[in-house]
Amino acid sequence: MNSHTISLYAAAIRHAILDHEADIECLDREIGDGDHYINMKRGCEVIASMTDELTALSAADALNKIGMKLLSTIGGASGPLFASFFMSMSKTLKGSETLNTLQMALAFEAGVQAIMQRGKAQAGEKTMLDVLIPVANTFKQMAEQDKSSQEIATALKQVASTGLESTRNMLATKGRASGLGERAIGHLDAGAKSCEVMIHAVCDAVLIS
Amino acid sequence: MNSHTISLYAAAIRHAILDHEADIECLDREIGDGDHYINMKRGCEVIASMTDELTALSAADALNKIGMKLLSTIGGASGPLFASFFMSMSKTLKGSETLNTLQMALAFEAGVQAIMQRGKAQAGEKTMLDVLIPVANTFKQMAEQDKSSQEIATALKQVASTGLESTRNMLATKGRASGLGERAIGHLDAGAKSCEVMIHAVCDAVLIS
Amino acid sequence: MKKFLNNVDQMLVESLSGFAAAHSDLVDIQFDPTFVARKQKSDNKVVLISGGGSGHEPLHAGYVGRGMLDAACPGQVFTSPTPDQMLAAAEAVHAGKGVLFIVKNYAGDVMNFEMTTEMLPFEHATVLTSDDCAVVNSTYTTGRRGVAGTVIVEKCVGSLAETGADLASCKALGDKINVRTSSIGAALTSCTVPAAGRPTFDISEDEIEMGVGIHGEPGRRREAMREADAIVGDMVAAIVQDIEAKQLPTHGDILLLVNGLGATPLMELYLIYNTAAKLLTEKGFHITRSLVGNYTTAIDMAGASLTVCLLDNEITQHWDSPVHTAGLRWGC
Amino acid sequence: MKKFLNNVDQMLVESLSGFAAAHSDLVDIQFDPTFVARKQKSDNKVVLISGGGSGHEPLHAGYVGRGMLDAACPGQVFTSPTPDQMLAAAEAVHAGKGVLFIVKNYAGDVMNFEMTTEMLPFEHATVLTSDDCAVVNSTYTTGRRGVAGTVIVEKCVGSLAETGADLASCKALGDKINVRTSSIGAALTSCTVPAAGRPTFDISEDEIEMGVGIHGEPGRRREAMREADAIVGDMVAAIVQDIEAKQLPTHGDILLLVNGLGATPLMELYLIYNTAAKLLTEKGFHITRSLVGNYTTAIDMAGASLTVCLLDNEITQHWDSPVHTAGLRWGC
Ligand SMILES: Nc1ncnc2c1ncn2[C@@H]1O[C@H](COP(=O)(O)OP(=O)(O)O)[C@@H](O)[C@H]1O
Ligand SMILES: Nc1ncnc2c1ncn2[C@@H]1O[C@H](COP(=O)(O)OP(=O)(O)O)[C@@H](O)[C@H]1O
Ligand SMILES: [Mg+2]
Ligand SMILES: [Mg+2]
Ligand SMILES: [Mg+2]
Ligand SMILES: [Mg+2]
Repeated sequence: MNSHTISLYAAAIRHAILDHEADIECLDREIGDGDHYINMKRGCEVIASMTDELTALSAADALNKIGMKLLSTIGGASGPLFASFFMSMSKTLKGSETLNTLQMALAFEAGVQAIMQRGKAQAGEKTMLDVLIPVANTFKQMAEQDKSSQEIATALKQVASTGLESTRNMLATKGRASGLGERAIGHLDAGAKSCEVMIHAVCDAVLIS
Repeated sequence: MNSHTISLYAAAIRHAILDHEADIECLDREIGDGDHYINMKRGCEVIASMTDELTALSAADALNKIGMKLLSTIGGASGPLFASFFMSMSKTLKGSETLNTLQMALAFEAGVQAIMQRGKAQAGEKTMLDVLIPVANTFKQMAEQDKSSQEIATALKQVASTGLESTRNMLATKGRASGLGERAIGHLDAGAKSCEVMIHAVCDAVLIS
Repeated sequence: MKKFLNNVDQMLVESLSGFAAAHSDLVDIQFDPTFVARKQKSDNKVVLISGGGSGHEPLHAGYVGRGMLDAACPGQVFTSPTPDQMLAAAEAVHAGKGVLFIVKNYAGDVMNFEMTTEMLPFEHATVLTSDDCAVVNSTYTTGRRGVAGTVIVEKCVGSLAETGADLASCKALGDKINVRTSSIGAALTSCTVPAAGRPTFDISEDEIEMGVGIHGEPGRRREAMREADAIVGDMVAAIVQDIEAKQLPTHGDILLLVNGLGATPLMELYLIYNTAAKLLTEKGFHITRSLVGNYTTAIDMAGASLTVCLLDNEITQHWDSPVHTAGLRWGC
Repeated sequence: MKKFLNNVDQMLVESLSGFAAAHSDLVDIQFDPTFVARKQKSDNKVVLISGGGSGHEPLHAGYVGRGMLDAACPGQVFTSPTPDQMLAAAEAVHAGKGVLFIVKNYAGDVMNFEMTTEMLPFEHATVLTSDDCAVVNSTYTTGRRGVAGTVIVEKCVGSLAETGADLASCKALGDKINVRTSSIGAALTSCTVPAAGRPTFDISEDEIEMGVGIHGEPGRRREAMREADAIVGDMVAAIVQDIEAKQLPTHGDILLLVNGLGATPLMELYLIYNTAAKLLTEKGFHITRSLVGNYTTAIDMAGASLTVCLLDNEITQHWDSPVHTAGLRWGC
């Protein structure tokens, strides 16, 4: 992976998020405040506008730039979380030029850990982490087992969907839905949904190439 | 007529107004501010609550009391107008004990003139006067011709309805609808409607007795 | 209809009781006949009394207090108050120098105040406000409606009265401000009179009522919903046209009031202000005083009105002077 | 959705521009990063900076000015502002004695302010407001939401900061007020986030959302619409229960704030005040300070919240001191 691939993935993510407007918006309306899709869209648009700038950078620098830009653009809960994700990935990859799959997996894991720290959250709290943690785990395992990109992409899509679905029957104990108690049960988490959509988008991009 | 009959007529009026809630309310919503029915109802209720008090008085005193009470109860445009009507009727009848039809017709005419003065209005301005003026004229004419109460009541009902209907295609040049210009055309005037309803109620009471 | 209320018939009394309780440092209330008066009675000054139908809160009770009204007579919702209320209020607050009534120009209000003055034992005068320029070129004869500009009249004349000015001067200032003030409103939704229980008019998602009155009376025309700049552009144009028709200058210092009709959030009112201020400045006006918020409402209507008052030194000075009421407060 | 706007993406900038223009005597505005700061910079005092998603106007920009905030950072609608805004605001207003952030307790706000403080070159502290007692007996762990009680914190801590008090004292007063303040809201309708273009939740004519959040988050429960006394009775009971749970006295002097959520007219707010004041007085409280109006809104939601703050001499004194902002003004 290099900064060019990163930009391609960003474009794929943007398309996927825009395609899922209705689902994502609806979920944050049900047990949140209705702005999650708008926040995601704002983030996607600003990254799309930076393509030229990003491709001139190393992968690590591009990821850091993305994190910084998201931090000053998204706001809300998802802003600092996604920003932490990318800035932490960047830190892990610092110095490496083109990256192999295991480096990517480890960077992804570091990113997810940064989200956990920033959000003081674990798996099982009905947040984006219920998608991201299992994805990070599977990603690392399969990379360590030297699985092909194709195999990994196919598996991660499945894990992401399962993670998303797992949020349905959870009580929320983090984020805005945590005030709802039992009333949150039966609804998917919006942030988990957008993470699932993004992971599918990147995996599909990998599968096509 | 004496104060007992007045109370009977007031009761008939009250029933008729309550029966026509939907029509009256709807008209003032269309080209007014939607409160005319409520104003009329408030007036009717307060007079109903005074029956004992009124029947102890002479007709003239009862009418004056009604006028004063309406003045402090109805408010809006219709309050001072109906109050002026009754207080002026009372003044005309002062001194007379039981009253004949001509006296009633002259008092009614005086009442209508008081409304014209108070409202600085004429026939043809899309107000209650488009019912009241023709009714007063016919009432006086027929009383002068010594027509029976039955004949008069039947005629006045017709005149009132014609008067009401005549407001439909008028421009309003008095009252709240006067700001509407052409937009008032096609709608009946709410105050004209409630006057028609009241005149029908009293005439029906006369016809039954 | 969905409202916080117990019983439609008791709504006004309960609301006024809450008002009086929340502002017991400022006002006293009396019922039957109903009026709100300053807690601290004035001495040796012209007293200002206003009133009108309820549903326009904070108008008028919210403007009782130092530097503004001495008393207010709230009528039933959208129904002018009755003479007994005004007589009782005048009796309670009269301070030796006469009574100035400030009355919005509606048939009902005018007639009730007229009957009051016929019975009033004190020297008195009336300022009739008629700032609404919504309806033009019509054949009506009762004159324009009094709307949000009334607040400016009450504020400035209240200030002048506080200085001990006589009745004639107070009336003169009120009349002058009224002439120099133009307003126009636009509604996105109807209001609902509680006792009626349903909206006064039907309006679809893609329509607005341009020139709406503060009682939900229909206005200039029903027109297509458009972007705010276009709507505000038309409102500003109507006001400028009105100022021209009155042969007053379309330049110089102005007060710009963006008034919410009840259900329109501040975010939208400030957006309207932004456009209106730009257009008026381009036209040559200089906005030196501003007010943005819900000052003369139409119950729960979504909509807004614009008011422009042509300032001069006298008006500006009285606008700036201290005022302490529930609805307007500064300088103290 | 029917709103006065030109383009959803420009709405906030246009509205903030209008706000800054209407209050150019009080505030300066800067965009990218966006913040509103006092026109008259403070000297040698703790500066107060607040911020949060837009849509709660006049919170927070409307509380920038003498005796209250030094700066406010408005985020996108219902979306917490970003660290670059807060850093720029702090840089612009810092006056040598540190920065106190006043933050409503929401995951997003907390995280953005946290990231800010990690980068901030000045001494700083944070008061996290969490007055909403809507949700009880739940297993949540992120704590209660900050709602209208935030206004009381901003007012009183603003007053203390004006006296030259140090950062620790300012934070201590803010934390104390937060503990002594309980709020709960009820919605009759949903709000509509402009960019979403449709109501956040569906609610029928005969339902209310009890314990609703100021972003339209669902509350305690969906329940049947009832008369105001019954609804307000439940709200007061929730607040009293919360005060008891905090082992604070259910008697003594209180400030009662009846806050409109955006589309509820004053007439209803005063009616709510009337009932709430009666019930609280019966319970043994003594209402010595009141505030009724739209102070912390949820865009265009019809609904209201009640806030009770247990007063002591210190809080009362700071509540009473002069304040001059767009949204609150007295004593000057
Ligand atoms: N503490 C947290 N840890 C991890 N994820 C969180 C946390 N709080 C919120 N989230 C995620 O953020 C999403 C909400 O994002 P968004 O709607 O953009 O922000 P906000 O809740 O501030 O409106 C939630 O659906 C959830 O997935
Ligand atoms: N100047 C006037 N002269 C005669 N009748 C009038 C006048 N102004 C108004 N009206 C009558 O009063 C009616 C409205 O009464 P109402 O709704 O009770 O008062 P308001 O117009 O103050 O709301 C009108 O329909 C009209 O018939
Ligand atoms: Mg959200
Ligand atoms: Mg009417
Ligand atoms: Mg009326
Ligand atoms: Mg949000």
